Amino acid sequence: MIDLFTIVMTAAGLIFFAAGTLGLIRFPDTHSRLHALTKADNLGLGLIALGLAVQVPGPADLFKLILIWALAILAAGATAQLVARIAAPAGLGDDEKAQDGGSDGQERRRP
Amino acid sequence: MSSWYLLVATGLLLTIAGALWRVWRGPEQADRMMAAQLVGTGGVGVILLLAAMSGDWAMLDVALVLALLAALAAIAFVKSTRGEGEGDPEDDTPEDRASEDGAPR
Amino acid sequence: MIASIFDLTLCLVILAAAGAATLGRDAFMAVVFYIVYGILIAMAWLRLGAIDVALAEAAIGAGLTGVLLLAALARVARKAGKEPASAASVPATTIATALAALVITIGIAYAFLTLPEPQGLQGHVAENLAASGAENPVTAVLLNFRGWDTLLESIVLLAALLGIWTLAQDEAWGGRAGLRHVTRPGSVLAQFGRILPPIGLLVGVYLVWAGSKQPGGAFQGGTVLAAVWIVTIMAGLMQAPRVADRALRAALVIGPVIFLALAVAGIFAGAFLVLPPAHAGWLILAVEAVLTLSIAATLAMLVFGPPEPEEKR
Amino acid sequence: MTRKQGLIAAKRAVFLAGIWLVLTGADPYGIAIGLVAVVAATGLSLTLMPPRAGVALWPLAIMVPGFLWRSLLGGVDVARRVFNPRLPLSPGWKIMRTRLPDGGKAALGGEFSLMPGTLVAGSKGDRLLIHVLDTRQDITGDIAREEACFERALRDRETVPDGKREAR
Repeated sequence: MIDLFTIVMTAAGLIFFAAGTLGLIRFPDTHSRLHALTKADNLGLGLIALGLAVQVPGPADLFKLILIWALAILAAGATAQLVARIAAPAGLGDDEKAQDGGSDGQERRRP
Repeated sequence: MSSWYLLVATGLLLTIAGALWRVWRGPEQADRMMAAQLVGTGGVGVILLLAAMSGDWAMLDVALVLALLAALAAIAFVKSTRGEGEGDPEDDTPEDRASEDGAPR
Repeated sequence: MIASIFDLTLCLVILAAAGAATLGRDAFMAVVFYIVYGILIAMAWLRLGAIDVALAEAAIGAGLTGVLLLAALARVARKAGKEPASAASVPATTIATALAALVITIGIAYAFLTLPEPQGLQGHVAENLAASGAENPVTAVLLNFRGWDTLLESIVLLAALLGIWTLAQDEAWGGRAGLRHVTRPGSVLAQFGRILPPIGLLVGVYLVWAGSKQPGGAFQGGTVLAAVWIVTIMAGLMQAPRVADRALRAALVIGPVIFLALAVAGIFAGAFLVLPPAHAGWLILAVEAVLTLSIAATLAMLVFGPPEPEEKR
Repeated sequence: MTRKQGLIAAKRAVFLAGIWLVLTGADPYGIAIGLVAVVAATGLSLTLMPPRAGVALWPLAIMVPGFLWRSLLGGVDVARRVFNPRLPLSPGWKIMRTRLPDGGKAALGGEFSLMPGTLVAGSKGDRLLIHVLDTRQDITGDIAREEACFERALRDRETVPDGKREAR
């Protein structure tokens, strides 16, 4: 039963990794590819870690698995933004008006 | 179970091989760099599976180090694309720059 | 069966990454392939059961070397004013290189095939582990049975740093190592640099601590600590130290110096570099601690590079 | 150091001590060196991020299930597009204002980079630069909801003096 859970989760993780790679190959532009990579791969890693979490011998290794995934998420959240930024067109967002933003479109003050 | 772990790990290696194609192809430096990020994430996955397969959970430390340092190369890369390798990718206007002597030691 | 398929796939992917890193025309691409190669090699070491080496490869090969090479690439481009041109290939040079590579390959293949069946040293190490003062056989070998190698390695790192510092211009000497990094205080990079380093510091210390009884040790932990320091500087939160800074210089040499002093002291106990078995345990721990400090400082300074003239910063 | 700052420092020390226990598997032989390491790490954290503003933990904790669920949706969304032979994409940029402070902006950006269809490319002033896989997707509601969650977590930062720029 436990093994079945592991098999299902790791298989699902592999599918998302495959989706990430396929997106990296198929998507037409740099930013779309970055979408595929960031979301699919970290989900894939999370599912693999979840699948293995029921196999570890003790709670210490379970928490270590969580820590590994949390670090991967932190790194992904930061690098995705940084790489997306250097690949972004220059001058994007330079005009003061927000295009779609704000529920009311009004200037918001920082608290 | 260990056969299954290796099977999934082999699948992950194939997705890594796909990422290698994107490193080779580019065209942007950002494309190459993020494909390397994919290899890093996939590598963490493979190591987790190898740990489960061998039952030697000390291998998790290798995955931990890889996950911890995953962002290092990407940060060095984004820094090298702005200014003379010392700037911030979000730093577009001179007045955004930190003033005077910068950070405390 | 499936194990062979995995190993074969891994070998093929490693060969592809290595081939692309050497054959690619684009220097940036070669660096990225080299980073990828480091990650893959770490997996290969795990398959060979060498977790200590895998840890070192993950930290140095996949982590630090990538930063070092990217920084070097940016530096070359800055000095040359453009992307470094790949060297023009002269037929004679190419042929000579290929011939030399062929001769070396044949030599290695000959040596490998004619070697007697290796007995391995695991038996000897296991027999004497109790006397070494360490529970992790790799640490026992590195710091006791073959302390020579480790001592010389830490000195080699220092020599490499001196080599890099000789690249500094006269007017820059004594100044801060490398470029001055600035970031927008609220940027993603700065925020990341605030959150990761405390956790990385713990992981680095943990690896050194773990080294006495399980995979880990001064090199692995020192590399992680160096990486943590590099992140805080690249995030613009700290400045690199001046190369003339006394505290920095003390940190750089303390590991090799203490190790050497201990080795010399060993003469009185019997022979050079012999640790008295009764005290080997805590002596190894002490040497590990100071070596970690020196390795971390040296590796980080290697990445920062030589001091740059003031007006460039 | 005020009482409030001491509290923030103590919270961080507890968090880091927890990480140390996870790393060592709560090995009693690691306690002594762990104390030194945790003190050093807390000191480093306080240097890098002065204890000017506290972060309320429970609003962040109740965000975790939603975050996990939507990052699952994010992966599924990408997989759906990738495996579709017609490759349904119409990528574009959206610029959104946010009233979150710097740390909150970076965290919101990281979170939205893992959510379905959105990828944040950092910020300019108070504007988040968001790349979307499908320009017809309406993200205003999502942004406002997550923004409100982060605001609750960061609410007590007003109680501590905060310069316009980080005082350095």
